Amino acid sequence: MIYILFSILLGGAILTFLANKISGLLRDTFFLLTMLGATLIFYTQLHIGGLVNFSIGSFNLEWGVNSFSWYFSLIVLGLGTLAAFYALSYMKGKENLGFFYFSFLISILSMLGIVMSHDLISFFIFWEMMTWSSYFMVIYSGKNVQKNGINYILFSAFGAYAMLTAIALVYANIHSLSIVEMISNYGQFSPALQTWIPILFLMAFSVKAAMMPLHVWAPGAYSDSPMAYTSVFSGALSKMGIYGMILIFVTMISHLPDDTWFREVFAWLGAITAIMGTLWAIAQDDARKLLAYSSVAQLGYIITGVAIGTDLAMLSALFLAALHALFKGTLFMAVGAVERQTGTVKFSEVTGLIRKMPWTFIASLLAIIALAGIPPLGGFVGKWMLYESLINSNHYILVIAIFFASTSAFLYCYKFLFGFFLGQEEKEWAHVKEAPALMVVPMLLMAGFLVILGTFPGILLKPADTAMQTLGFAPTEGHLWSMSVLFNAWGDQVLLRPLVYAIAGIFLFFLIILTVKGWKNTRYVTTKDISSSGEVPLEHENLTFSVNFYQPFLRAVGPVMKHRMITWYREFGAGMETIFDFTRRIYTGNGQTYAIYVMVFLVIILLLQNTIFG
Amino acid sequence: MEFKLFDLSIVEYAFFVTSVLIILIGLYAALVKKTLIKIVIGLSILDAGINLLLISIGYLKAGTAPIFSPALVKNMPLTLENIKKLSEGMVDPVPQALVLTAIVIGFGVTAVALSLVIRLYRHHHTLNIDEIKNLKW
Amino acid sequence: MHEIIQITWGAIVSFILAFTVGITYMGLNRKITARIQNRIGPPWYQNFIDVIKLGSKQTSIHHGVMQHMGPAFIMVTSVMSLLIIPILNQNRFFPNLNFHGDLVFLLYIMVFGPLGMALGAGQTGNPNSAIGVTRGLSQMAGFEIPWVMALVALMIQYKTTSIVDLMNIQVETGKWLMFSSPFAFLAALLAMLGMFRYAPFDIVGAPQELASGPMSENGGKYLFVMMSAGSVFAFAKLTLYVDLFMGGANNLIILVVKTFSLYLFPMLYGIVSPRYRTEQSVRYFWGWPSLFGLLAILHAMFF
Amino acid sequence: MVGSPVLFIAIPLLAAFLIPLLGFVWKESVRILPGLVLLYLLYLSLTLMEQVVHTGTIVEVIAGWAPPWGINLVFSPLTGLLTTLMILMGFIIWIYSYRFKNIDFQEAVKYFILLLMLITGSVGIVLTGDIFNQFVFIEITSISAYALTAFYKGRDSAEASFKYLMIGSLSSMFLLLAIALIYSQLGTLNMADIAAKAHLMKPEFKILALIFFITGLGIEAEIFPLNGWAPDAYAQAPGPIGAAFSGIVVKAGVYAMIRVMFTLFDVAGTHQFLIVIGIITLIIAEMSAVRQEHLKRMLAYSSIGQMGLVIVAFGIGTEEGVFAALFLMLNHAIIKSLLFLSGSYLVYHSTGKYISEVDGIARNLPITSFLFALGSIAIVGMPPFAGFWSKWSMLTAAAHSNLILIIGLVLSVSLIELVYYFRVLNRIYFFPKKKEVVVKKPTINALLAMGLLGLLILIIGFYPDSVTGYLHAASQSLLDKGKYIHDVLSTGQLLLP
Repeated sequence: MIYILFSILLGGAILTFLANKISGLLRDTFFLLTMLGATLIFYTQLHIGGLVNFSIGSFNLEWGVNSFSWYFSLIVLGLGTLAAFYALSYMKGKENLGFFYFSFLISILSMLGIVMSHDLISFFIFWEMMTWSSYFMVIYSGKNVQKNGINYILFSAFGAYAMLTAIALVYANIHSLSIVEMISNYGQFSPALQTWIPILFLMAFSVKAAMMPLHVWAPGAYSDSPMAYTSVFSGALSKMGIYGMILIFVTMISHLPDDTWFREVFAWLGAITAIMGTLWAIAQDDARKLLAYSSVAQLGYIITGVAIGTDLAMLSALFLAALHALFKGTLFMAVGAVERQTGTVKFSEVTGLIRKMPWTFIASLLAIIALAGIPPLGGFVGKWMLYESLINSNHYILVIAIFFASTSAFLYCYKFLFGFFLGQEEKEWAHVKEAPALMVVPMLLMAGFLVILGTFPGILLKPADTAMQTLGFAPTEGHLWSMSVLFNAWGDQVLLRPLVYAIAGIFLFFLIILTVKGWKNTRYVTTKDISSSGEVPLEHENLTFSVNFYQPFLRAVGPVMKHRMITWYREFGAGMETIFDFTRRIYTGNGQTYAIYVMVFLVIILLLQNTIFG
Repeated sequence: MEFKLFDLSIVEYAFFVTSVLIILIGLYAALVKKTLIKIVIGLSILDAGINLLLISIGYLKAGTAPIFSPALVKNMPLTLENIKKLSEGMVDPVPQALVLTAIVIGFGVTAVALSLVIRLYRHHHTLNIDEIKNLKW
Repeated sequence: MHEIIQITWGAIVSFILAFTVGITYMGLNRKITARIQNRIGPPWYQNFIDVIKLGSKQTSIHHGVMQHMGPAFIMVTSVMSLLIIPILNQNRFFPNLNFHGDLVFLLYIMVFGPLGMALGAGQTGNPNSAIGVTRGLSQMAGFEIPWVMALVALMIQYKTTSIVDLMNIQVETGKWLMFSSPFAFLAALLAMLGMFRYAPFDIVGAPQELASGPMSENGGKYLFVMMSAGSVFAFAKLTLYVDLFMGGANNLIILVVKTFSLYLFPMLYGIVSPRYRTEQSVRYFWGWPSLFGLLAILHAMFF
Repeated sequence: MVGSPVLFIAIPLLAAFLIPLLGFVWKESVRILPGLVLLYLLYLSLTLMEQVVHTGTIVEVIAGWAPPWGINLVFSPLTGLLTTLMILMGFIIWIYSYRFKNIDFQEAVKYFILLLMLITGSVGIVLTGDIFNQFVFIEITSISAYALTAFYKGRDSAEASFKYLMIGSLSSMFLLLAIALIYSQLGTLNMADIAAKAHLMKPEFKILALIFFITGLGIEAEIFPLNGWAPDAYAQAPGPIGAAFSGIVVKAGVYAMIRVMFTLFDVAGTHQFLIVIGIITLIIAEMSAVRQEHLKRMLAYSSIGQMGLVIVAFGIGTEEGVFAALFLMLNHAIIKSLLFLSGSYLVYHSTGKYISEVDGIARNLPITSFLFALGSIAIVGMPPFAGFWSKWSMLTAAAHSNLILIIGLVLSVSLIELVYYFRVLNRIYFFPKKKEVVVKKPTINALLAMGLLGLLILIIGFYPDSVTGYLHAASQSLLDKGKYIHDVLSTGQLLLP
């Protein structure tokens, strides 16, 4: 059955690529058919635990679905299908679409492959396929390809090669490549290996999950690839890094004799990524960069949750991972919709779209509320569990760091909404119409799902809990959460249903009072008709306030943001380039010098012959 | 047939010393001289030196040519020990065969080298190897 | 069904109580500042008059849906925090939603309001309100740190995150948390200055500069809802402080006395201090108050 | 016995001499004859390879003289594999250069003679069991390589060829010195015999001979200090010949060096020496490849680097190491020839073969640039393609003999490789195309040749088992010194009356 799934995806990708030569319609139908077919088969036919193995090049590869991978495939296929619908209308006018759809489907295939592979070789193969198919996406738009594209492929290759070394070491020691075997006799490895193998694996995963030292590629890559794919890129692709991290932390690190320092380092790295990511997000003027940094920050939360490793923390990490895919997907789609309708994504250029793109506004409002973690929506549940787990496992300073990151997250949340939708309505954007239905529907679907999760998180916590049971955690159904109630280790609880009903009740009550009172004789007035200290601004005067939006706050945190990681990498790169240029000079071009090199080589070998040849 | 190398009389040493000397001269010319023609000449001197070295390996004091001419064989039965006895006095033929091919190869290489030198001169109008350096780094 | 009627009835009564007490505190505040600046100042019930006047006025223009949702969001914050925070200890008063939410939930609900107001202000298109909002949010990021440190210190020390438990502990031990965890109280107190946005941190709605910042474009019914929400929220915050640090009140009179004495601190401190610029206030909150917060956490960890 | 190994040398030489004669009779035969010859040899090598893997090494005695005295050809799994590889590459290069860049009849005659000589020489190096015979074949290959490098009448090709000639004659000098030393000590030229009697030699002479061999053959195998000539020769030779150099000639050089170090003189420190030299070559070559402006020169440096990697793999010394080295060699031959062949069309229009002139060419040459992209992704070692399996087997071999440093170095160098290949790819696909660039469409058979190579990459990538069987047999036959000596010398006793 798994063969059929993969062959559909692969065959579909190739067919879509070829169909592009024939006709656009055929290509779109193939694309949709492949995507829907794959999702359908996955959720109907594939029963959990079915294993399939076959051998290639004297290694036997084993693929299978367990509930842990089923949970992550939920993210991949759910977000993937919605993004597929969105992509159909987002990519309408653009050229070489066959290439785009091909890489889209291949990346979905490789993500499924990663999640379903039970042995290291196929894990690595799918990992690399994911890398270069998403690389095609990053360079698809053709803008600053040398900078961001090379940056992305270099970092992911660095991570992939670290993983390859780890796999080679594991294979050399236990002569088998299956993950289960690696975990079971992880104890027998020499102490040095026992620390190095997880570190190497985590290097690869933290590159993909954009953790602090290795996150430099993320803003460039997320903002350059087309928005239709970025929602999958940041929503699902980065979760593969989290998938790997959870695997490593749960199976390997817990066996380590002194695993506390390991967890502390990663927890703090996650927290620092969260803080720096948020601060950088506040300072961005380009919406895509803002969202890119914000997903780096959100991933920081998830990494901290995974690193802490108590069952509540892991549960919150899994829940936040799925949630992040939802609201980040919606936000990137919203940016895509705005980019398609107005052509620019800069806050300083676009303003006042609320009346022209109301549905996009509602979707991004709900997504922002979820992102900020504010109660009525799902975000709060994840954040609450994360804080409780941090407090219960007495990481007190870490709680403060994470809380600071999430409060300053409100700043860029407001900047995103105000930048695009609120503020002055300018004439140049008067012509803007709402994004086509095919784009708005996926956004509203995801936002709606966030609302439901707000009151009934159990829907998502149930699969997350079964996933954790396969990892060996005790079932948390009873004592940590039930359908719409959250507990923490100290017995405190939050009953979500009454609270959300109360919030909704109060909100509607006062909203009705305000709108109904004097409904007859109040009329809508454009934003030009305001009483800014007495005199009325003229039509052509532009009063939009969006340039250096949080200047005072940024001045307050200035010293922390001065030294950026990317400058260190650039200097390192420049240093390497000069070294390369120097080594190039060895080949001087003069035939005689080459002959002299030969004689010098001979003399050296003659002199050293006893040392070399014993 | 045990072949000895270093317990030879002074004469045989002379061969080795001279061939090594010629090799060194050839090397010197090829590596230090700047003009192309001198380099090619140095290379051919080098070849000559090596060929001399090869020949001198097969040298036998007062050895005769390694041919079983009828005068030498004088209708002796061709048994194994007869052949061995006759070949005692003969010089070893194998290095000579090697040298023949080596000389032919040396000749071929020098011919190609000279044609290249002519073409280089036509383009660069100079024979100094230091000026012919556009393919670098 | 019975339980829902119980909560709504309780909500209405506590809303009216909080509204009246809050408005009188506001009025007294204006009266006391005037007296200190040696002028007579408006009567103590002046705020009642303003609120009723605003409520009855007829607004003729509006700038769209978000402007209606803004005040509604603020009202949600203040009423929800009012319901979550137990007004009298040993639930002598209506229990409302005291047992449904905990401190972390409260923290987030208190942040929900300003964000909602900011959205409403943004819709009006008035540049002053946008500038005011940015300053308000930056300051909020500032004072949240000491506030959260204080709360975390309490949570660690007494191993619970629910307000009712904290209050009961104080009632049983008889010692107010103000004394048993002094640093937490200090940090929370200094954070309260930021919350009330009185003098040193009133750059958000700086009257001369931004024409009352975020609320600048709202008049009439919008301002009515905003002012009443403000007063209810002030009352809710004061009762929270009383519950957490002064052992809660067993009857309303003690509650009023304690809350007013607590309210004196930001009011009087405000009268005598100049106005900080935004980055100064953010740096201020990350200076001494955060140090007290850290001390509170260390204190909680080891005692 | 379908045909004996000697045909591998006899037929191509015969064809090389027949070409000019047939040229007068029928013009087109000049282009067709090499193809026929190579096709037959390919068929022959495949059948012999099948037979050798199952039964055992075929030792071909020439002119009736038994091995220790006469010259013999050894068609063992190892040499068989290399011969098949070379002839396959030769055949593909022949397809590519069938209608090669409108060279007229006279030049075509010269071109095909030299190509055949080049292939025979390298096949001869691999097959022969006699060191002097190997020297002669090396010289044949070198002279035809000098002539082919100087094939274009341009200024730079003469310079490149002259440099190659200078270093080449130095290498022949060292080989002759080594042969003289060995002959004076052991009195025999047969490799198996030398291997058997190597312990009789005086130790210092034995090491001196080894050093001369290493220097001489090192120049052919392009190890670090001795490969000055290689970038110029590859860059200036015509496109297909660059592929021939990197696909065939270098392989023969590396084979000869490894044969000397592994079978002839099994001295203690050779493995460490090989690893060190390989690593230095790899690093220097890859580092100098990054800053190149000329595409073919960049490809040349990258192929030297890959050869360094092969030498490191041989240096590991275990059976797995040699298996990885042979797999690397196989993959490198296929992928690098594809890169050279497609690369030469990409930069055909620019006189200086500059990378900067290759911007946005994908629109005009879609298939060639796609194949070039396929080649560069494969050589970097991305999983589903051929390059990954060889790199993976190398890493496991290194991990088994826990040489962690090597794994680290090899992977960081392949990071560098990844950078400069993807820089070129970005240029091809995403930079705006310069207007005045007129692009030459590749001929049908050029596309066929490149397509064949691309297909091979995919086949090995998706189904590596097709080649691993032969590779295991070949690696055993290299390491099994005793069996080699026994096979070759035993045929001697049979024939002696």
